[in-house]
Amino acid sequence: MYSEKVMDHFSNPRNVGEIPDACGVGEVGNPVCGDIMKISIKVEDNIITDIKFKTFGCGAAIATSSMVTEMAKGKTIEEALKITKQAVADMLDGLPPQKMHCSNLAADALHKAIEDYKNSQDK
Amino acid sequence: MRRVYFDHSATTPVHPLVAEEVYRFMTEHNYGNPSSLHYFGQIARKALDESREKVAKAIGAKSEEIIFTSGGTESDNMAIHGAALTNIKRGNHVITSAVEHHAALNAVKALAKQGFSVTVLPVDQYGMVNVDDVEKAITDKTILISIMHANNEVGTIMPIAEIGKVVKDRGIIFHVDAVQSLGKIPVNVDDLGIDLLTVSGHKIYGPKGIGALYVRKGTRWRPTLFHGGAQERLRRAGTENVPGIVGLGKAAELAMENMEAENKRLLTLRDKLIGEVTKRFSHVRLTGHPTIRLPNHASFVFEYIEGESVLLSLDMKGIAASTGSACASGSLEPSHVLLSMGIPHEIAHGSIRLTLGAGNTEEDVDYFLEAMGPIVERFRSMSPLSEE
Amino acid sequence: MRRVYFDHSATTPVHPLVAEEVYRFMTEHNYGNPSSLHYFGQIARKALDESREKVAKAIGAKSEEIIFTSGGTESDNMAIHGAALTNIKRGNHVITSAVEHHAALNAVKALAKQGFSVTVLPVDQYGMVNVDDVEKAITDKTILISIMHANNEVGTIMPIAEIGKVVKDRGIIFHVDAVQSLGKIPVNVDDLGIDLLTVSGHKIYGPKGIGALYVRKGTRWRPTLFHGGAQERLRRAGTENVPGIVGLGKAAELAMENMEAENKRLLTLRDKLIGEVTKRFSHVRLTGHPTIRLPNHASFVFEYIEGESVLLSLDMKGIAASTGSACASGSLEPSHVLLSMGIPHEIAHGSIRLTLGAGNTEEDVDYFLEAMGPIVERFRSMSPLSEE
Ligand SMILES: Cc1ncc(COP(=O)(O)O)c(C=O)c1O
Ligand SMILES: Cc1ncc(COP(=O)(O)O)c(C=O)c1O
Ligand code: FES
Ligand code: FES
Repeated sequence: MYSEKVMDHFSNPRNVGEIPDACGVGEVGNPVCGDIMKISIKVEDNIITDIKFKTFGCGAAIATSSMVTEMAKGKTIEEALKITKQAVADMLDGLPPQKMHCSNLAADALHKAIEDYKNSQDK
Repeated sequence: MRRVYFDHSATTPVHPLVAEEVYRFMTEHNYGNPSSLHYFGQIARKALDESREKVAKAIGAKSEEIIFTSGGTESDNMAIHGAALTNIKRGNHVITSAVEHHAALNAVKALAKQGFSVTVLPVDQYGMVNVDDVEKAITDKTILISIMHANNEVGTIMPIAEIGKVVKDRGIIFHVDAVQSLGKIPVNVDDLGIDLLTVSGHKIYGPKGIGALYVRKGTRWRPTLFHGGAQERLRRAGTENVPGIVGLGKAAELAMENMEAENKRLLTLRDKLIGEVTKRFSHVRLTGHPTIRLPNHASFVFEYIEGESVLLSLDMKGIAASTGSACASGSLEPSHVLLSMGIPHEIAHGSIRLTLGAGNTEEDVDYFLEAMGPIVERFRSMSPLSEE
Repeated sequence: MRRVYFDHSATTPVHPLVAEEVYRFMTEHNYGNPSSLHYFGQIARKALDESREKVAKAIGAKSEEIIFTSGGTESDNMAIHGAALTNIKRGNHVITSAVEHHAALNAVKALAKQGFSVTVLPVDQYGMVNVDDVEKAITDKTILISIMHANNEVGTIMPIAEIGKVVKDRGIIFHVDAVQSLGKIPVNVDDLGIDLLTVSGHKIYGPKGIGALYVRKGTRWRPTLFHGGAQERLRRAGTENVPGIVGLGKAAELAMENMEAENKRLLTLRDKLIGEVTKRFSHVRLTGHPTIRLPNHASFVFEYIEGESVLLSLDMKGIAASTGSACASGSLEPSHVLLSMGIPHEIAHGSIRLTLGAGNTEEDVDYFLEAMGPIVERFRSMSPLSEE
């Protein structure tokens, strides 16, 4: 059902955990199936230097969380904001159609974390 | 890799003797059409009769009360629509339960769209239908009650004999889906007071794509699904699936022979599984009734973890299990059975079902318990919900 | 005893390679439920996909346009009721022919009881539907036309491509029962302009109890027969008959590989059979079209004799044939096909159908011709009708 890449990220997820003194945290719940994903980021000089996730969800949710953290790490805020659910799915060599909403979740959590960071900067 | 199949409620391996019979009826001189008058046809006809006898015997019925179908889904649909449409002049009320298999539940819901009035009975925390609820739901318009014998997702065994007594002599047709119970607990249509009974081959070590519907003699029931030839004494059109039917007969026969000993064996394994899982892990509970449940059925909800990902991890260890998690369902809805039992959406997420069968040993149980430890730990540590 | 099976339109022996595949998918690790996420389930899922591809290829369709069913009867019912009920708001007129198989004909007749208006087209003396008749029958209420590709009783091949052209671009759904034609003549849903197509496994050296329905992408068609699980992308509920499906796929593949050579071979046998029967016996005629007929199909009416008794006598010689005689039918009605062709009741009595297949040789034909002589003679001498 899942690609080898998905299974790899599912079995060996990158960047699992929480950053204690995170600059931004994004938590999203999946309206479709009810799963939850939390991403915390560390930003230095507009660059995401560290990123971690925690996910309560299916194989695709775990793999997309892992992938999105890998994709975002080292990127500027602007670049990271351009990461779409499609880009995440593509990097995983695709997802089954009924699982596309899981990659939505990952992209959303990342964007929310960035928003949270920006909000804290504005204050 | 070691392979442990713990998904016998989904489907079972075909018993080697059944597989041989099926093979035999595709080859040699045994491939005839039972409607044919010649030698080849008559071999097939005889095989049908013998098989019908065996299936009848397994449920305490008469051979002419058995109709062969393409499986449990067809039988449920045939039973429910046939009974409802045949009795539409006598009433329009149908009773079922919230935890039926979709084949029955959706067939009843389709009736609701056709103007029938439908009562879907709730269940208790164990997934059990209450006999008093059935009695209270009955009106003078009630024509059909459809309740499953044992639940596929949580293993709970329903009080069918008691419901049968309530229904008796009221002129109401009582349909029971015995897909999960047959071969695991005694199913006798007279003892249980059943008018229509659904059987599926592939849950009792028989072939897929074959099932049966028992119709008690004298029941006001007509077939409404298929139009066509005169097969099955005008009750189910279509060239009979002879190899499948022969396989179902053999499977039913073997199930009866093995039931007692096999279920004693599985009960021990099941109880070890339930005991150890609830002992070793925190935030886990058994779903379904603790004792009034199928002897091969262990089902749980693990808090803070999601079933599909557990399944994938178990699969990597060679263990085949199943889940009622929303993520694993085509519709992205959690199991209607778990929700009906009052289990919240997020906890239903962590459902894991382990259903044992013929090939399983105590080593399989131990292997599972060992594999499951790190998996639960890993997902809980990954979960934003877990306090651990 | 020498056994000659001349009843391939009733059912066929299962090809040895098909039987092996079916067996294989009941055993080893291949018994999983295709809905299961684990290893066992995924093996089964993959087998389904491959089989769907093979069936699609055999009829020039796309894999996602194939739905697996329990056989020809289910496919016909699914096609006809699904199309009619889905389009009820667009019109209520359905066209079919008088010589359809009962699965289609009775499904259409059931629609008539539900308020649909039905035109049953007549056929000519050869059992052929006239294209102009189809065109004339179409009204602005017509939503469905169901015509078989080749007739099971008399072998006549209908002008499906021409009907397809007439139907095209009128927003009418065109259903074709290809149970008898597939594997014997080319069946391409695009060339023929077909929207829904019925396939049955056991007529093409595949298993019994398995069939397929082709539904052209974009066709206004919804399943109306079964309620239940989400199998076959919500188009056919019920655990998939994986071994049967694998068998059907293999059978479809083999049929395509063998069709040309095999049918050349059978055509020679058939023509010898027809030639010799009409030469050797008096008061006998071919039924169905003399040339536009299935390459394996020879069917006759013998005056002054009754089909069932001929069948029994042939059977005693080891020859398996069939008849449309009233005496051999469950309903004691002669074949509706023969009657529709204008053959009188008493002559339909003497119908004999010989349908050739894979195992048959020229020796079989000779053996039949020799056996038939004394049988015809005996019954004619016994008949009060015969002038001989
Ligand atoms: C209780 C119950 N009823 C009906 C069915 C449907 O049977 P089948 O899959 O043979 O159509 C199943 C299994 O899928 C079942 O568990
Ligand atoms: C033309 C035709 N349609 C439909 C059917 C029904 O198919 P099945 O017997 O697989 O239900 C048959 C054969 O019996 C047939 O010959
Ligand atoms: S998180 Fe529920 S389907 Fe992926
Ligand atoms: S003469 Fe016996 S059935 Fe026709």
